[in-house]
Formats: sequence, structure tokens, C-alpha cells
Amino acid sequence: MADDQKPKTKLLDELEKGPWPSFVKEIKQAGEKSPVCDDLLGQLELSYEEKKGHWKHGGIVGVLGYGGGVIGRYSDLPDKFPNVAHFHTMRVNQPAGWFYTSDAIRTLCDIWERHGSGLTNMHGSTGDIIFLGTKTSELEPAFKELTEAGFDLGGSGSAMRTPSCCVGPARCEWSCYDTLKTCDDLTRQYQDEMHRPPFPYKFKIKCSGCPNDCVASIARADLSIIGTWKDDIRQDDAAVAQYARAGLDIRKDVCDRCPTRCMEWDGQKLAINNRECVHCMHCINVMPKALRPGQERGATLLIGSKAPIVQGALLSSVLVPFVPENELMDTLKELIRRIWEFWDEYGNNRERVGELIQRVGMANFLDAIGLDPAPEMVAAPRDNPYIFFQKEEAAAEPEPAGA
Amino acid sequence: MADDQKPKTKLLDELEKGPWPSFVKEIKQAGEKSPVCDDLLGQLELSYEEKKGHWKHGGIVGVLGYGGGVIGRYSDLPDKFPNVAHFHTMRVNQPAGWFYTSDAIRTLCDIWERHGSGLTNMHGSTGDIIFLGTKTSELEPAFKELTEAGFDLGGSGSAMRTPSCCVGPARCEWSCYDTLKTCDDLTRQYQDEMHRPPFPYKFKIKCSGCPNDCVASIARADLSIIGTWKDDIRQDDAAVAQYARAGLDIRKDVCDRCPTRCMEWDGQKLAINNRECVHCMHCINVMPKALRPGQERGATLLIGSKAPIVQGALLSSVLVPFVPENELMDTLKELIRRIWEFWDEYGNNRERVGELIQRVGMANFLDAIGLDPAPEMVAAPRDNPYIFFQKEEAAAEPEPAGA
Amino acid sequence: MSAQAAKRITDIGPPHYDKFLHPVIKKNYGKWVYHETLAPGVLCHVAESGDRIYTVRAGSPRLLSVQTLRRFADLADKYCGGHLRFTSRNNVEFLLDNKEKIEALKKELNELGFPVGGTNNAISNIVHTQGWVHCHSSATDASGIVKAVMDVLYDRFTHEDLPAKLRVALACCLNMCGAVHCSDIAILGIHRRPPKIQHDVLSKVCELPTLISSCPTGAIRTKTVDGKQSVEVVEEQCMYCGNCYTVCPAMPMNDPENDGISIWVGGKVSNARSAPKFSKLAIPYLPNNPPRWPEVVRAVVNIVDVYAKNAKKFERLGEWIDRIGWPRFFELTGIPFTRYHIDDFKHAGLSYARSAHIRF
Amino acid sequence: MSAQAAKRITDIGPPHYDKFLHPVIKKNYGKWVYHETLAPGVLCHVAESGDRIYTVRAGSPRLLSVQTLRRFADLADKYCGGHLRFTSRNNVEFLLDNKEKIEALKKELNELGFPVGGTNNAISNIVHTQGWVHCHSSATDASGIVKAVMDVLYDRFTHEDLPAKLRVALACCLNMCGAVHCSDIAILGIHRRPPKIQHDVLSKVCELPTLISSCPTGAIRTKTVDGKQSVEVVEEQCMYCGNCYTVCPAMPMNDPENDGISIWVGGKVSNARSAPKFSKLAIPYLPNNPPRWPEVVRAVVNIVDVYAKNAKKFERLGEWIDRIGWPRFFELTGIPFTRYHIDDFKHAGLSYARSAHIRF
Ligand code: SRM
Ligand code: SRM
Ligand code: SRM
Ligand code: SRM
Ligand code: SF4
Ligand code: SF4
Ligand code: SF4
Ligand code: SF4
Ligand code: SF4
Ligand code: SF4
Ligand code: SF4
Ligand code: SF4
Repeated sequence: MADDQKPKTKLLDELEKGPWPSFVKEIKQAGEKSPVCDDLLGQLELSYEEKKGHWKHGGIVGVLGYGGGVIGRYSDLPDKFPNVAHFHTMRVNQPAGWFYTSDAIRTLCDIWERHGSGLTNMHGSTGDIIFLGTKTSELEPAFKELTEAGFDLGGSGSAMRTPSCCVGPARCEWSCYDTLKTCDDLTRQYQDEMHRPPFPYKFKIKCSGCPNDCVASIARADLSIIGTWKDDIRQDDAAVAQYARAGLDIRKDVCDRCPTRCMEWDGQKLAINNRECVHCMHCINVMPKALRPGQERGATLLIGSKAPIVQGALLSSVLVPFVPENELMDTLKELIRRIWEFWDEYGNNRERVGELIQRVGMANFLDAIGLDPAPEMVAAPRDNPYIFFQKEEAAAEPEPAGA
Repeated sequence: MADDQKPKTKLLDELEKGPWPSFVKEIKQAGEKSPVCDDLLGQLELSYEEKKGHWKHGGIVGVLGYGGGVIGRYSDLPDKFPNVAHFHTMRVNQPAGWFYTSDAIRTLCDIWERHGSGLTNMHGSTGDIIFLGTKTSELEPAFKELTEAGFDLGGSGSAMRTPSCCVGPARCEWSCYDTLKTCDDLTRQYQDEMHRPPFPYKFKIKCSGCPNDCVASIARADLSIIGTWKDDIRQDDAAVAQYARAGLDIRKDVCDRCPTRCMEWDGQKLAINNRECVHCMHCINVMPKALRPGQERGATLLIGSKAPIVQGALLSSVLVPFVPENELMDTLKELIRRIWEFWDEYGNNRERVGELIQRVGMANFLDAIGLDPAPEMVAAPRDNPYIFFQKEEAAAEPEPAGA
Repeated sequence: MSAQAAKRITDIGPPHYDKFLHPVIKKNYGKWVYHETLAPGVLCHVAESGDRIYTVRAGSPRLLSVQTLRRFADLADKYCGGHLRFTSRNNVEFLLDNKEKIEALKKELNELGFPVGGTNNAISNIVHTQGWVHCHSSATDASGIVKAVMDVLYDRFTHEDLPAKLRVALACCLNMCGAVHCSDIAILGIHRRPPKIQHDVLSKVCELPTLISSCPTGAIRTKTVDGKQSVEVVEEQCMYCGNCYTVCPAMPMNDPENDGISIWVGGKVSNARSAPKFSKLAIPYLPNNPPRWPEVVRAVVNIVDVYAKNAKKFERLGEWIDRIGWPRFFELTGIPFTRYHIDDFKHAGLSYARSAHIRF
Repeated sequence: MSAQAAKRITDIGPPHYDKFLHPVIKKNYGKWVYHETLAPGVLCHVAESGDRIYTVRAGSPRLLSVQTLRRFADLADKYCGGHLRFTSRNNVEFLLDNKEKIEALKKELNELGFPVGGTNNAISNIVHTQGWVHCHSSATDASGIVKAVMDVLYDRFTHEDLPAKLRVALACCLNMCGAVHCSDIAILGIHRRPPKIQHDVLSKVCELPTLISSCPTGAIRTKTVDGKQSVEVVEEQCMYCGNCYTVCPAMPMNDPENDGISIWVGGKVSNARSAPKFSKLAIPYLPNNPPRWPEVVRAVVNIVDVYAKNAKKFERLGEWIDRIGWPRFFELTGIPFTRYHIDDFKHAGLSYARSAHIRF
């Protein structure tokens, strides 16, 4: 395509200015090799002019034998922008922790230049490598090259999504379990559930190595795996003193910001009442050289977070307070099996597992998946007296131990 | 009645033992003059044996021209306990602050001995003097004597209830408005609404002089009036120092327990950041000689608390953050008028005003009663994106000041 | 009787409080500066003028005979120039202007069987309701349990040795006339079986639409029984609140085998330090065991004792639990955590633990 | 092509991460002791062995051409033995074992237009979504607003001068693919008019029961239009969530006049100090004003600046507001508080101010 044929993008050109890297530049750059990008720019400029999108609603496309991993997308102005008449994206499983070699990056680039727009998202919100925009006929060839290079598609529709994880033990001193291994194992374990949508709706898993939750698992995953420890915070008194000497106001900046105020600093010695510590990470974050998570490590499993549609956004809530690291994979597999079984049977169409739990009640959900109720699961016990006593129990209640 | 005719009360007799004053003794004592009490004891003993009550469901009785103030009560074993076949209670407006002279007490006693069981509750949960148990024919004579003695009935059914108030300025140094006067004025003002049930359901008002809320208004009143102040806490540094000398750990027991941590104690001087004070009363409670509420006094008005039936218990929530003391009565009257008007029109049968607000939404309620939304009314703004934009506003929104 | 008295008087409201105020109070009304506690149950309020008013507070069973009331009046005459009041928790307060008379008054009160106390960090009187003495709704008695519990907590009333105020309240059914829903410890009468419908009279004594809409969970449906219009209750949807019975006598809830008591903890009303809070479920069910409800008494005393031993100064029960966490509360009290503790009503989801903040 | 390559490969998952780890990381995997920040965007992690790995983080527009990716690969080869990664907020990280090379790498990145920063108390990259670039649902664009905002917040990315971390996120519709609901500042595309129903095709392309049940407020009812089965929307019950459109293409929501942006504040994800929280409504509506959305940029910058000026060290935006209270937040930012700020969805009652805790 000759230069003078390039679309006029008066509005978008504005977004090439300014210090932050420009996505318009990226599209134009890719456009140097791919005519697709010119039509994308043209349509986008029109959207900017008209203040509305120009994509048609969905459309089911995919690769052979897979029900997910491709998002079908069609322009609503195919005559005007024929090169984006089809403009599907491919979701590709990212390597755990988003680690790459330059070669791997180049391989991906080559494939996508051959079979798509040359535009990517590194990465999508769920964590996948996003290959942004291609036509239906290129899906299968792109897929073939991807798998040959050792890559595979992620999920879409009512399927498992590619799990994601924080950098964890690869580069973080606080990781309480192996997030990369867990994420990778889970991704491999559930390839089938990812590629052949078997569920009432989507299912996401995210793995954070500690309660800082650097992959936002508690807000964005149906199953959130957050590393934690059970024993005492490891404390290096000399290093604490050094922070104090260096000017850190330990009382104000550490003790007073501890959510349970379980720390005391008398100017000399830091005393932590570890029984009352809620493992929030704050003190460790502030004094990484002096404090470290304990050594009895593992993870808390939480269930059910999601975005607002339909009944309001949810945060994940505690399902298993602590699983030791060495039992983590087995526990996860067993638990996931039971959760899916229950969700399969009782979940409504487009009902996330968190919504299902809200609907049937946590206690019934626990029953169904064979877990005992534990006070760690609730912020507080119920405050309304509307208790559904189980039939068999009324009239034959033993006196509780504490009474 | 001869002594050997007294009912056998094997179980209840157990409750005459022990150090706490015994209600069984009280009933027996009244029984010395009133045969009614013997039947009450007899029926109660039966309840203790059978573990169930023996009163029939309600029944509408009252005094001439009043629709409220009497709770009809009938035994379900009238043949066995004929003296409590009728056993209605009369609710009598207590004097504000529950202050009495011995003469007033004696007057009440004489009336109730003549016309009822001789048993009372001093006081009922709402605050009334409760005359416990009489028959229908005695209601009117009792009422006559009461009004002649300057007393009147309280409310019941879908009516205003007798307001109540804390001891306030009569004996408490913290009262930020005149709780007794307010309570008394309101009680007088709404005699008609109290005696001739005009509402969808009951309406309760309680007045506390400060945020300690000694009449539990925030939990038990449709309209809660809680005293507070707007200017700085009055502080007597010498007295603060004296508390410190006397052994009070001001940092730990005062500053660290301040909910917004807006106080600093450096061992010499207590500094309060009054802009961040939420008027919780804690520091004042702990050091009454050193700290006192400010002098710009008034009240916060809160709306809607109630017990759990039907949609769960409610606490009152802020409706007017601050009304200066001198505007209090006028503001209250105007506001109450508007609230009742709206509730009258839109309230369902047996729907408390707090429930109505939940149902129609706070913003619509504010519109209806002519108040502007204020951030003090919410613990936090909404967290869900389900905003009902008003028609006229969409398509013509001015840019907000802060944008 | 005079001619005026013969006229029917209505809508006069209560006597004006002004008539009943102690002269020292009248003089110093709104002019109090501070107060001190002289002993448990004995307060001294000091006015700007330097005047002092002394208060002696005595525990009361609330259900009072006129005989006892007259005795209070006599004491008021003897010690207080005839002035007394009652508190919002149904204690009686004697108001003195002479400090010297306090001890004698206390002595007489004690001799009459009325303990002096209930101030500051004592356990004050149990706010309560009618129970089998006067209400048709009760799932349990009120006064009897209060007596049994206070007998055992007696020393906690006469001593101020708790970490903070501790308010106990009792309501005999879910209507919660005792407004127990914001108490440090709440004793609540509960049913555990659906109403037993009296089909033969139902349509005669109740309005069907009102009845059906009274149910918070929508468990009531119309049904024709023996040719008569009546209703049925979907058992799985009934949580025994009794609201249907309140609007319709043909839906009685009483069931001696299944009625009983639940215990709730950690509520508060004051704004001191933390915001007011609802009480939360501690023990879902304890049997009705008159006359002394030993299971209930043990349960309450256990919670009080564990709290007294573990909480820090100024921590209300709910504030203590907020600090140590609910798991530790259940551990320390030995109360089992069950499926019933997990909310499943309207806002249930918000009560789940939505953070990784966990104590081990 | 080899015989093996001809076989169709499926369900293999991603390459094993092990293949991509830097040798220093592989050696010290799980053995890190602490880290230090050498400069904004430059971290040093120290292992038990004494080994160090250096990280240089650069901002990325996320939407990357293969050309740029190859340039990253070249830099990784030149400075990192070929090793790089991306972060959970879509920044790119170069991993070095040689401290000496850091400055040169930074220089090259800057020359290429990729700022180094985003660590600690900087504003990191804006997590965002597709917008008009690729989604049918969007009420606004994504990349354009991100670019406009980050151009102005640029120095906040390259400097760590905020009281704490500040996370901005953007989602172009209520589906919230950016999961903005727990962000310090969330930019959310919204509609403000009900769907415009395409009655002529509706019954052909949509399942009616699914459509009707998709509406959170039950605003959709069946209706026959021009003899065709279709639906109507009760306008008063529609809050423009667009869920009906997600399940049924015949319910488009796009409306250039009324679509726009809402701003939410005070959410967080980490468990550090306070529990994770949802973002709360700050500004209900700002217009779509491409290409630079000046109203949105001003609004975000204003909130950031007010926060930066007023919050204490370690206070996330929401924690700061918790301390000063929402009334003060609205006062300080000059944002008007409106009826829209008061929740009226499912749990609305719980968001009312249920205490007398008030700041004046
Ligand atoms: C590509 C991506 C946004 C991005 O720019 O990064 C994306 C894009 C879409 N999402 Fe999403 N979602 C993406 C991550 C998310 C996330 C974030 C996450 O996973 O951490 C969420 C919020 C978390 C959650 O799952 O609740 C999210 C919540 C939704 C929802 C609402 C789901 C719900 O239960 O509330 C929908 C609606 C639906 O599924 O019908 C949705 C639907 C969609 C669809 C398929 C549109 C639709 O209605 O069918 C979008 C396709 C856009 C396109 O044409 O490319 N997307 N979506 C993200 C996936 C990339 C990847 O695989 O890495
Ligand atoms: C006498 C008293 C209890 C006591 O022993 O002190 C009482 C007794 C009754 N209350 Fe109550 N309530 C009493 C204060 C309360 C309170 C506390 C308060 O006012 O501070 C509440 C909780 C606060 C509230 O209003 O929400 C209360 C909430 C109820 C309810 C539930 C109302 C609701 O909206 O949830 C009912 C049920 C009803 O109204 O149908 C109720 C109904 C009843 C009835 C009339 C029974 C009925 O279903 O018709 C009881 C009559 C008992 C009897 O035979 O004597 N009573 N009731 C209290 C009134 C005495 C007084 O006038 O001073
Ligand atoms: C007499 C009475 C008011 C009345 O008009 O009757 C009263 C009187 C006083 N209250 Fe109260 N309160 C009274 C019921 C209440 C209630 C209501 C209730 O219990 O139902 C509350 C709310 C309780 C709750 O939160 O559940 C209440 C919460 C307070 C507080 C806050 C305590 C806290 O830390 O949460 C104080 C401050 C203090 O004690 O430090 C307080 C302080 C006081 C002071 C010291 C005020 C003063 O300066 O005179 C009075 C004597 C205190 C005492 O009893 O130790 N008063 N006080 C009530 C006595 C009831 C009783 O017989 O025990
Ligand atoms: C690289 C990355 C993980 C990854 O696998 O990609 C990461 C890495 C680190 N995070 Fe993080 N966090 C990363 C996303 C997050 C997220 C998720 C998000 O932003 O969506 C969170 C939750 C944010 C929230 O609450 O909304 C997060 C909350 C934290 C916190 C808690 C901060 C707080 O006070 O709330 C810390 C501790 C600290 O900074 O003191 C932390 C600390 C760290 C440390 C210092 C951990 C360590 O010892 O290595 C790492 C470098 C810090 C830095 O960037 O300043 N990281 N961190 C992510 C970088 C994203 C980026 O490009 O900016
Ligand atoms: S979540 Fe914890 S372990 Fe993982 S990168 Fe963040 S701070 Fe490190
Ligand atoms: S990790 Fe958090 S809760 Fe535990 S001691 Fe440190 S600051 Fe306190
Ligand atoms: S509410 Fe306040 S003013 Fe009233 S008695 Fe209690 S402490 Fe005093
Ligand atoms: S009244 Fe409460 S909020 Fe105000 S300074 Fe005192 S302790 Fe703090
Ligand atoms: S709580 Fe229930 S049973 Fe007790 S008095 Fe009130 S309505 Fe009657
Ligand atoms: S007891 Fe309550 S839940 Fe059961 S049927 Fe009656 S109203 Fe419904
Ligand atoms: S947030 Fe909405 S518009 Fe944006 S990508 Fe997700 S589904 Fe599409
Ligand atoms: S936009 Fe949402 S609220 Fe409106 S009709 Fe559609 S689903 Fe219902």
C-alpha cells in the first residue's frame, strides 16, 4: 500500500504526542507490514469521531476441536474496512510468571506477523498472550505454528481460563509456595477444561505467593491461591535496629500501621505477638531486611471473586485457611474436582461459582464439597436470627461444649 | 383468699432463692392484696412445667377514643385461671428522664392497686410505665384516675410511641442538647398520633444527649436524636497532666483507642486534631475532668432503626449531620411532618420507615422529604456501577467542579 | 369528686419532668462539669456552682409490685427529699445532696434485697421483655432467665472489675422487644419448627394476602384444606421467625420440645471508640430448662469469664473479638462453630471473610 | 516440515517456564533473602548465595507491535543474556546479573520512548482493556484514555514520590475486564440509556428466557411488536449495565451522546494493613471526549494530586479516605456529592452511615 493511501487519522495522531509510549505508534508501526492495521486505524479514527465502537457482536470461531481460545470479531463496516471485516483475537497460554527468552519472543512475533495483524497485547487482563486481530482462515495455520513452537491456546466462553501467577520464588523473597510450578501444573492439568468449555460459565485461577497478592487474585479469580505462613515472622533484631538508626519511625510506620496492633517497639526491641498477626505483610514490606515470613509455609484458598455483572462484584472469601505447601497440588485437584462437580450440577447458565455460593448459601456449598464450616471463613458469624435449623437436629440438640 | 388456697409453685419458688431481687417475690407480694396475682402465678407455674406460654393471641381493647396504649391479653386457660382471663396491660407515658417524686410513685401505686394487679414494669422496653394486668372493665376507671393525676397513656399498634430520653442535662455533664425538654415536647406534640394510630406501623423516637447514646436510640428508634458538638473538644491541660500523674497511660488508653488516631500525647501535652475527631466520646469518657464536648452544641438526626422482623434488623443512619440546639425543635417538627407524609403515602402495611427507605432508596427518600444528599449520610459511596441516571440529566451533564 | 374531675381528660401527656427534679438538679440543670465514681453504684456529679448530686443505683427485677415501689418511695423520702428516678436499663436511682447519707441508704437497700452497683465496668441490669408472664409470642420466659443469670452474675453487678461495660439483654422472641440485637451478650428466645397451621379457623381469623406477604422468605402459599381456604408452609423455606403468627393467630409457633434459647455476642450501641454494631451468633440453640435454665446460665457466665480474663482495658466484648478474631473467640470459649453461624440471609455474602487476614 | 510437525498438536499448554528463567534465577529459585530499590524502576534482589539479580522495569502501552517486541528481545540479548519478563500490570522487565549495565539499558529504553519506573510508590501502568480497538461492548475507548492519562502522570511513573502505591485501572464497560473494582482509581466506561431494541431481528438471534433472566433488575418483559415476538425494557428499572446486550446482540447499548466515563476511588487488592476493598464512586459521569478526554484526565490528576498532598506515608488512597472520611474527600477534591453516590442496589442499606461518628 502506498503511503498516500494511508488513512487520515487526525484524532489518533494526537495520541502519538506526549511522553508515554503510544499505542497509535504501535499500530502504525505494525501497519508498515500489515494492511490490516491501516483499516484498524481507519475504523478506530471513525470511532473517535463518532464516539462509538464499530465492532459487531461476538461470533463463534475457533480452531479445530477447540471450543475456546479465540474471540470472534467482525467490523460493522466491512465494506469500508475490508481488512478488519474479520478481526479475531487468539488467546495464547502465557508461560508461568510471564518469563520469556528473546528467542521465544521472536518466535511469537514471527508467527503473528505471518498469520495476523502483528499486533499483540502483552498481556491480556487474564494473563494470556493476546494475538490481536486475524481472519478466520488464518486461525488454524497460526495455531499449527504455535503448537509446533510449544505454545497453546487459552480459554474463552464457558471454560477454564489460563491460570496466572506472580513472579514468586523466581524473584521474590516472600513467596510462601511455588507459584510458578502451581500455575504451570494447573494450566497443564486442565487443558481439556480450557479448550472444550464444559462449565456453566468461566472459571479463573490466580496464584499469589503472599498476601500482597501481586496478581490481584482475591479480586479477579474464581479460585484465589494466596501464599501465607503459620509460624512466627522471622525477625533479625540487628537489622531492625539498623532500620531504626537509618531513621525509620518503627512505632509510627510499622507498629501503628499493623492492623491488629500486635507489635510493640520500645525504642530497643521489636516484639511481635504472632498469635494475633493476621499475616497482612505490612511490617515485612517496610523492613524486608529485618522481617521475613515464617518457615511453615503454604497457602490460603479463597473462592468466588468476579466483576459486577450480574449481582454485584465479589471478592473471594476464605475456603481453606491453610494448606501446607507440600499438600497444595493434591488438595487443589481434589477440591477443584468437587467444586466443579457441584457447580456443574447446580450452577445456572452464566452463573459464576461465587454467585452460586451466594445463592445456595455457604453452608450448603461446604456440605456439598465436603468441607467443615470454620470460623476463618467468615468475617463474623450471622447477625440475623433467621436460622434454618436442620430437621433432624431440632428436638435432639446436644449441649455444646462451651455452654 | 386463705393461705392454703395459694397455688403450688414448686418451680417458681426456686426463683425466690438467690441474691438477685426476685420477680416471683414481687408477684407473691402483690398477691397478698390481689387474687389476680395468684392466678398469674398458677398459670406461670404451668408454663414452667410445660415449657410454653398460656396467653392467647392479642385482642383489641382500649379506653374510649384511644386506639392505643393498652395491650389486650387473655389466658388460654380462663376456666383454670379466671382472674387472668383478661390480663391487659396499660402503657403510661413516663415523665421525661424517668424522674419521679415519692408522691408521684405512690399515686401511681394507689391507682394500680385499685384498678389492676398491683404489678408494674418500671419501665417497659420503650420507656413507658407498664401497668401489668387488669380486666377490660377496669381500663376506663384506671384511665380516668391516671389523667386526673396528670398521667396519660402511651402508644401501641400503628402509632407513635412514647419518646424516651437519657438523663441528659439533668445530671450529665456531656449532654449536648436538652434531652428532657425535647423528649417532653415531642411527647406532648404528638399525643394525637400516639393515641389514634394513623400510620402504616409504629414510630419511635429516642433522645440521647451525646454519642454514648445511653437510651440506645441508634438501635431502637425510627428517629434517633443524638447530641454532638461541632467545635473543638474543651481541654484542660492541667487536668490532663493530673490524669497522667495519677497513672493513666494516655497514649495507650486514650490516643491508641481513638478511632481516627487524631490525638497525640508526647508525655507532656495532649494534641487533638479536632478536624479528624469523629466525636466518639472515648477520650472524654476516660478523662471527664480534663476533656469536655465543645460549646457549639446540637444533635445529629438518624433514621430508621428497628428489630429484625421482616427484612433484618437495622441501625439508624445519618439523616441530618448537625442541627444546632436552638433550631432543634423546629427542625424536628418540620422533618417529622415530611417523613410521616411520605411514609403515609408510600409505606406498606407494617413497614417501618427504615424498611421503606431501604425499599425506595435513600436518594428518593431524600428527594421526597426535601433534603440534599450529603456524604455524611453514607459510610461510603456506592461500590456497584448500577446507577439509575435520571432521564433529564443524561445527555446534558455539566462537568462537575472537581473534574 | 370535683366538677372538673368529672370531665374526661385526654391527650395531656405525662406530668412535666420539672415537677420531679431534685432541687439541686433544678438549680444546676445543664451546668454539670464532671463526675466521679465513689463506689460501685455510687456516682457524684459536680456542677459549675460547686454543688454536688450523689446517685445511688440499685438493681431491680423491673417487674415490681406496688409494695416495693412504695418502699422505694419511702427510701426516697428518708434520704433524698423524695427524689428518685429509673434508668434506661430499669435500675432505680436515688438522688442525694448529702454524701453522709449514702452508706445508710446502701445498707437499707441491701437489707431489702436490692444490690447497689451496675455502674461503669460492672454488668448492669439485663434489659428484658415479658416472656410467659405476659406475651403470647414468647419462645421462652424472660424474667426467670434474667433472675437465674443475674443470681450468678451478682458480683459482676456489685463490682466494676470488667475490662469495659458489658450489657446483657434478653428477648423472648424474634420481635426482639428487648432490642437485644446490639448487646454485648444477647439471650434470644427462638423457635425451631414451622407454625402449626389451624386450617379450620385460619380463613376466618386471618387475611390471606397479609399473611402470605408477612413471610420474609416467601414460605407461605395458599392451599385448600378440607374444602377450606387455608395456607401451607414450605418447610425448607421457613426459618421460624414467627412473623406469620404475629399477623395471624392461626399460625401458632409454640413447641415445648423445640423452642429454646440462642446466644449472641459482641454488639454495642455507644459510639465510643468503635461504631455501634450488631450482636453475632455465638450459640444457635440451648434448651428451655426452667426454672433455672442451667445451660443458658453456664453459657453466659462462660463468655463473661473468658472475656474478663482476656480482653484489654476499654475493650467492649465485640471490640475484643475484633482484635483477637472470631476463630480465637470460639477457641477460647470452647463453643463449636457450626453451619448455623454462617449467614445465609439477605446480605450473607458480605459476611464471608473476604481477605487473607488470618490468625493461626 | 518434518513428519512429526505434520501431526496436529493440541492441549500441550505453554512452554515450561523453566526454559525461560535467567540462570541466576534458576540457581537461586526460592532462595531470595531481601530486595532493595536502586532507583525508580530498578530493583535488586539478593539471594542466600549472595547472588544478585537486577530488574529494570519499563512502561509499556500493552498494545505492542511485533516490531517493538523484537526491539525488546534485542535489548534482552544485549543486556540480559536474552532474559525478560512482563509484569501483572503489563510492564516489561529486563533481568540483569550485571549492575554495571543498568544505566546503559535505561538510556536505550528512554531513547526508544519507554520510561523506566513504576516501582514502589510510583503510579504503575494502567491495567486496561480493549475499548474501540477490539470490543463490541465498549462504552468508551481504553488505550486512548490510558495514553492521555499516563502522558500527564508520566512523572508519577518515573518517580516514587507518592505516600504509597497507587493503582489506576480502566475498563470500557461494566463487564470490567480490567477488574477495576478494586483499584485506587478506576476509570469505567458506562452507558446512560437503556438498550435500543431491534425488534425485527430479536427473536431470531436471541433466546427470550435467557435474555429476560439476564437483567439484574428484572427490567425486561416480553412484548409483541409488529406481530413479532420481542421484549420491552421498563426504563425506570434499567440501570444500563448492558448484560442484556452481552447475551443478545439485538439490544445494543451504544449511544455517543450518553456514553461516557465514571470515576471510582479507594479500592485495593493487597492485604497489606487493611483488607482488600472495592472502589467507590467518585464521579458518576464525564463525557467521552476523544482523542484526549480532558475531563477525565483532569479528574484523575486532581484526585492524585489531592491524595499526594494530604495522605500520610503508607496510606493507600482508600486508607487515606478511611482516615479523613468521605465528606472530607469530596471537600478536598471539590467533587460534588450527588444522589448517584448513594447506593440503591442490593446491599444499599449497609452502606448508609450507621453511627454518630461524624467529622465537622
Ligand atoms: C481480552 C480481555 C480484556 C483485555 O483487554 O485484556 C477481555 C475481553 C473480553 N471480555 Fe473479559 N476480558 C479479559 C479479562 C477479563 C477479566 C480480568 C481477569 O480475568 O483477571 C474480567 C474480570 C474478572 C472476572 O472474570 O470476573 C473479565 C470480565 C468479563 C465479563 C464479566 C464476567 C462476569 O462474570 O461478570 C465478560 C462478560 C461475559 O463473559 O459475557 C467479559 C467478556 C469479554 C469479551 C469476550 C466480550 C464479550 O462480551 O463477549 C471481551 C472480548 C474483547 C475482545 O474483543 O477482545 N469479560 N474479563 C481479557 C482477557 C485477556 C486474556 O485472556 O488474558
Ligand atoms: C412491653 C414491651 C416489652 C417489655 O417487656 O418491655 C413490648 C411488648 C410487645 N411487643 Fe414490642 N414491646 C416493647 C418494646 C419493643 C422494642 C424496644 C423499644 O421500643 O425500644 C422493640 C424493638 C425496637 C423496634 O421497635 O424495632 C419492640 C419490637 C416489637 C416488634 C417488632 C417490630 C419490628 O418492626 O420488627 C413487635 C411485633 C409487632 O409489632 O407486630 C412487637 C410486638 C409486641 C407485642 C405487642 C406482641 C405482639 O406481637 O403484638 C408485645 C406485647 C407483650 C405484652 O403482652 O405485654 N414488639 N418492642 C415493650 C413496650 C413497653 C413500653 O411501651 O415501654
Ligand atoms: C443512667 C444512664 C442514663 C439514663 O438516662 O438512664 C446512664 C448514665 C451514664 N452513662 Fe451511660 N447510662 C445509661 C445507659 C447507657 C447505655 C444504654 C444501655 O445500656 O442500654 C449505653 C450504651 C451501651 C452500649 O453501648 O451497648 C451507655 C453507654 C455509656 C458509655 C459508653 C461506654 C462504652 O465504652 O461503650 C459511657 C461512657 C463510659 O462509661 O465511659 C457512658 C457514661 C455514662 C455516665 C458516666 C454519664 C455521666 O457523665 O453521667 C453516666 C453514669 C454511668 C454509669 O452508669 O456507669 N454511658 N449508657 C443509663 C444507666 C443504665 C443502667 O442502669 O445501667
Ligand atoms: C512484578 C510484580 C509481580 C509480577 O509477577 O508481575 C510485583 C512485584 C513486587 N511487588 Fe507487588 N508486584 C506486582 C503487582 C502488584 C499488585 C497487582 C496490581 O497492581 O494489579 C499488587 C496489589 C495492588 C493493590 O493492592 O491494589 C501488588 C502489591 C504489592 C504490595 C502491597 C502494597 C500495599 O501497601 O498495598 C507490595 C509491598 C510493598 O510495595 O511494600 C508489593 C511488593 C512487591 C515486591 C517488592 C516484592 C518483592 O520483594 O520482590 C516486587 C517489586 C515491587 C514493586 O513493583 O515496587 N506488591 N503488587 C507486579 C508488578 C506490577 C507492575 O508492573 O507495576
Ligand atoms: S505476591 Fe508476594 S510473593 Fe508474589 S511477587 Fe508479590 S510480594 Fe512477592
Ligand atoms: S504481618 Fe501485618 S498483622 Fe502481622 S505483625 Fe506484621 S503488620 Fe502486624
Ligand atoms: S447519652 Fe451522653 S448525655 Fe446522655 S446520659 Fe449518656 S453520657 Fe450523658
Ligand atoms: S472524641 Fe473520640 S474521635 Fe474525638 S478525639 Fe476523642 S477519642 Fe478521638
Ligand atoms: S420479644 Fe416477643 S415474646 Fe417477648 S414481649 Fe416482645 S413480642 Fe412478646
Ligand atoms: S415462621 Fe417466619 S419463615 Fe416460617 S412461615 Fe412464618 S413467617 Fe415464614
Ligand atoms: S470491559 Fe467491556 S468493552 Fe472492555 S473489553 Fe471487556 S467486555 Fe469489552
Ligand atoms: S441494560 Fe442491564 S438493566 Fe438495562 S435492561 Fe439491559 S440487563 Fe436490564
